[in-house]
Amino acid sequence: MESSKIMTAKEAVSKFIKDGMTVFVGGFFHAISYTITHEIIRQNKRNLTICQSSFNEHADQMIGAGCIDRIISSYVWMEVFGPLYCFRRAMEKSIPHKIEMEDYSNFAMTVRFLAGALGIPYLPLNSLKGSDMMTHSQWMGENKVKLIEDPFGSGISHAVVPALKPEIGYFHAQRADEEGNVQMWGILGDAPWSVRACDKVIVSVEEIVSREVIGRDPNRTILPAYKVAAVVKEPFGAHPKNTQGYYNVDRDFIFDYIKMSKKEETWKEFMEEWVYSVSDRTEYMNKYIKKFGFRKFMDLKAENMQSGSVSYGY
Amino acid sequence: MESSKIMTAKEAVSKFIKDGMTVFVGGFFHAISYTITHEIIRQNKRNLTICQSSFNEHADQMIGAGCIDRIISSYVWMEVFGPLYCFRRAMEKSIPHKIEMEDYSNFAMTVRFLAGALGIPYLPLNSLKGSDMMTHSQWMGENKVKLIEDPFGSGISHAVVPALKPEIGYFHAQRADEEGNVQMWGILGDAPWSVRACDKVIVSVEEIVSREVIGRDPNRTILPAYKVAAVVKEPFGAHPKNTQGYYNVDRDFIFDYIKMSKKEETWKEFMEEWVYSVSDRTEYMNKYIKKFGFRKFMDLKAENMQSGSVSYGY
Amino acid sequence: MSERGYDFTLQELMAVAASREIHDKEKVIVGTGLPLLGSMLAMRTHAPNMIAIYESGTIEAKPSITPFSVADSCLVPGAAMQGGLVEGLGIVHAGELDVGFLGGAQVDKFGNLNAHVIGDYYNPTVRFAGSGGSNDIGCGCKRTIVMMLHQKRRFVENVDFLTTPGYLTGGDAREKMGYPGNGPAVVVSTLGILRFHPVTKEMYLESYHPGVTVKMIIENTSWNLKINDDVKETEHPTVEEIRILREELDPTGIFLNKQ
Amino acid sequence: MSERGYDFTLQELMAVAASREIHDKEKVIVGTGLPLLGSMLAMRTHAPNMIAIYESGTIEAKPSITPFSVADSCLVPGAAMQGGLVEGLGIVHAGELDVGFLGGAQVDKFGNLNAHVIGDYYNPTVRFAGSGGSNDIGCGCKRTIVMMLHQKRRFVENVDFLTTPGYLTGGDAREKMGYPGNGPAVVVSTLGILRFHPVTKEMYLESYHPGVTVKMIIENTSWNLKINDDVKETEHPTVEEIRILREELDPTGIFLNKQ
Repeated sequence: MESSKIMTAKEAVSKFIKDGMTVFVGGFFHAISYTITHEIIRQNKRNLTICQSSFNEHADQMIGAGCIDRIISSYVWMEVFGPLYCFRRAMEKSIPHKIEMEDYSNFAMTVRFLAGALGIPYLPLNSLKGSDMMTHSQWMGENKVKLIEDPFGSGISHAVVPALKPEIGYFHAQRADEEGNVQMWGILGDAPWSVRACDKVIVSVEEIVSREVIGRDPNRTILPAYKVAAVVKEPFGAHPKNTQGYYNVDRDFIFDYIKMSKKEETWKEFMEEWVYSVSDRTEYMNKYIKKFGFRKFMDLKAENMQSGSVSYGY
Repeated sequence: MESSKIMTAKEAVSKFIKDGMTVFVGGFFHAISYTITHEIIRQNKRNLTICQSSFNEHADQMIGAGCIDRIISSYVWMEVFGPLYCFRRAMEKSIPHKIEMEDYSNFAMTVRFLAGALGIPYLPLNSLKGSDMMTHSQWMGENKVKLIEDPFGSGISHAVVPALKPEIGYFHAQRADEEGNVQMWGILGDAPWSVRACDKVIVSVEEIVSREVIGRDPNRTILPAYKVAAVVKEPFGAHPKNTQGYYNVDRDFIFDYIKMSKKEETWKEFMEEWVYSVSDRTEYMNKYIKKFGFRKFMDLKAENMQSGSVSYGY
Repeated sequence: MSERGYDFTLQELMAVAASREIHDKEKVIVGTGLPLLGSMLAMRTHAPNMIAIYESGTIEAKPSITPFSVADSCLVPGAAMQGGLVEGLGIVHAGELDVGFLGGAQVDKFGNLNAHVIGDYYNPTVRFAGSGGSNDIGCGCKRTIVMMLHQKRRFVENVDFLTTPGYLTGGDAREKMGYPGNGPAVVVSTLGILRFHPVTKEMYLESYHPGVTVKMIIENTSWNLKINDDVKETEHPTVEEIRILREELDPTGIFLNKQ
Repeated sequence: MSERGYDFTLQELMAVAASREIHDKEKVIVGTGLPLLGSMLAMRTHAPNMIAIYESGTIEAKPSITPFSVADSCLVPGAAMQGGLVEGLGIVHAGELDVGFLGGAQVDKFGNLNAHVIGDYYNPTVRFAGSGGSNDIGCGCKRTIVMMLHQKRRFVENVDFLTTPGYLTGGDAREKMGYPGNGPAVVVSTLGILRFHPVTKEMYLESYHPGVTVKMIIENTSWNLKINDDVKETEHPTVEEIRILREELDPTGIFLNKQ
């Protein structure tokens, strides 16, 4: 390949994410691209439809900021950390405006992306049927899911879901080369299939490595360069989430977010401090270290636990 | 887990492969378990249905030996090396007996296993339709493939294939622990999905490693122990095929097989020499080195090309 | 609560009850919170060969500390296999797992669960997380263990939204649907342990927790709850179970001292 | 063949013709034999940013030697990505690739290919390999390049078995099927280069190879082959193309000196 796709989060979001788009958001609790998420909020993108198998606070922040009209997912919450209040305010009280969610199960979402990546038009499932997710739809109507009898004569009917192929996606990973060959390890979430289902992808990474490093372990690559529109180098780009091999979850920060987001006023304070008043991720991390100290920052950093090497020789 | 699954190829085949079974055979040109294949032939298994996305000489040898009644696949041939003559004799002249093949495309086979592994009952495809594979079936009849209109109203009809879940499978990989957690790299073929679709799996490996080595790089694992019935330690267990990181293809040996298999008589000579007159893989390799010399053997051995190590720390 | 000369909390009792539902060598999809503690306790007592599987695609996790999330980084190093959701939930969907854990905002007498809304779906009074993997686990696991706060507004005649099927309308209604899994085996509530009648599939009370009466449980259930003929007190944790929970699994009290 | 003061073989001419069908930056699923040499030649001449993809799941292979098989171990080290068949063929099936190569035992005037049998499918006179990935490539790639031995028994009115659809019965028959890909763009035969009429989708002769006459091609085709008005000789390879083929891609003559 001839040219580098490395750019800043600001450039990538400005160039590739347009109001009204259907945007895939990567990561399952682990490795969520906060650097791209915050940039979407700062650039005040509007009328987005976001999709991901399961969403956490990153969705909540975009919802509170008014970027989102529609969600396609199975889950918007933060596990034992607690509920997401912007999501609830929007769903229950249309604050800042009404949003809609098309509810699936986690596996149904995951295989909608799988089907999208493989060009398989739809998929039958053992899940979903018998639930109210079959009968309730916000905007997809008849195209959300269908109950269809097994054509192979088992006598069983299955919930059939359509492939999902988002226009643009973004996610966070450990490393990529400048052309956009992405390697990821640890918990993959709905990747690799979700990122492969997108027409184009923005990836933020902890490190840029050479094409040669990628080529030494090609089974580790989850997305080839031709799908990638932009590579954003952003160490700690998933904070307060974890990135395996680089840093752990910042539990205190997440608990603080959930506490602050209970009320609109305090949520705005939090967002002002960590999103609107910083211009990029470097300022964010500078602020973090200034506020919490170098020791706290170093506590997040991962221990070194090596995978070991294998030979690809022939 | 409490117990080791390590046994010899002889024990594994005797214990888990029964006459009349549907047997998945792993590997796509790369990493084909010849140690298990030859043991199936020596134990004179009968009436097997074998399935794999694409077959090479390993199928040819089992066909010639009379083990096979039915094949489910997209391909039985050896690329530019040439045709497989036992396969042709059986299909064209019922030698040693009539066999049947249910023909699919390579991708259709691959996703039949994918569906089997994920519990997805059937899958619609863009391939197959319009071809005579839609209308011709040996024994599956109406259950082979169906043409079904897209329920989501695209106006397009798709070929729909059923999931494939073999009773038993076998494949070759680089390494496993004694409980049967299998790690593989390089060309995966229809794995990981095919091996996951099987009820139970026999795996032959170049090396047994500790559970701790597996745990250092868990993204490298393609099959968890609970699916594995037997682990067979067999260095050079895929010869004359390649195993990435261990040894290269033995082209001369494959050309020789194809030449010898043109006539029944010479095919029998080949099989006597390399299958029937040896009792196991160790005797086979002893004979190989005795016949072709240590230098030829060492020429097959792979160079050391290290993947490099990554950190899984937190 | 104080029995047999030692103390235990309601949370601990529930974790122990969950643990005892798991048999050795079973493949269990483990959630967070009490299900996680119950599973880890089972592995340290009567089910040493249980295989812990996480929705996030971790198989046979061997964390040295208690994970906080199904995607906790501590789950990955040392696991037998790590993939993504398609690996974690694919084997659930294919019917390969023995046990799954479920919870929710509401449950009805046939074990159907609601994790979506209180009120109208399109104009909810309260909106919850949604299914996540619950629907898949409820359809796919051979059996499920439901853990619930036992309150009248949660144990309801009809759920406001059916997220995860239990036995649907009871009897053979679930069987007819042809799910890979067989439905909920037990409800471990904050007041007692409830199971399902083998034919009618209606929930009944098997035991009440120490300090709780049958009357209290009836009052906290919206429908006319059936009571087992030999209803008894829930079996107490052993000293060793409590020791493992406190000293090994939750030494800082982060999971068990919350309520 | 000797032109412009240098020699080239028919195999070399065909490899060069295949190479010239590929544009820069295209994603090409590469087979073995001549398609492989053609693709590698394109990358070394006018298409340096072509992305070579193999059925076996290798993306952007950069082998230092010429691979012998689509699963040759030399393809893997240095590749951008290595998966399995679901990776290699999944992107074909999804319609993401620009070019694929096809071959077979028979082709008809609409570019339909037979790779299964000569004679009756259930009692074949000759049985061939079967589809392998051909059907998927023929349905999924934006366009395909067919390479064929040009003989009367191979260029037939009706194929004995339709393995891979070309334009089916011609006209808009293929379009109506809704495949992701648009069908064969060209047939590079051992006698000439043939393309398809934009409306009728019938094959016509565009050029004849050096030393071959239009009459020879008509005689070696079973149907009444249409000839382009300005039919001409196939463009010759350049000295540089031949040098690359011989010195860089096939220094031991294993691929090009076989016939």
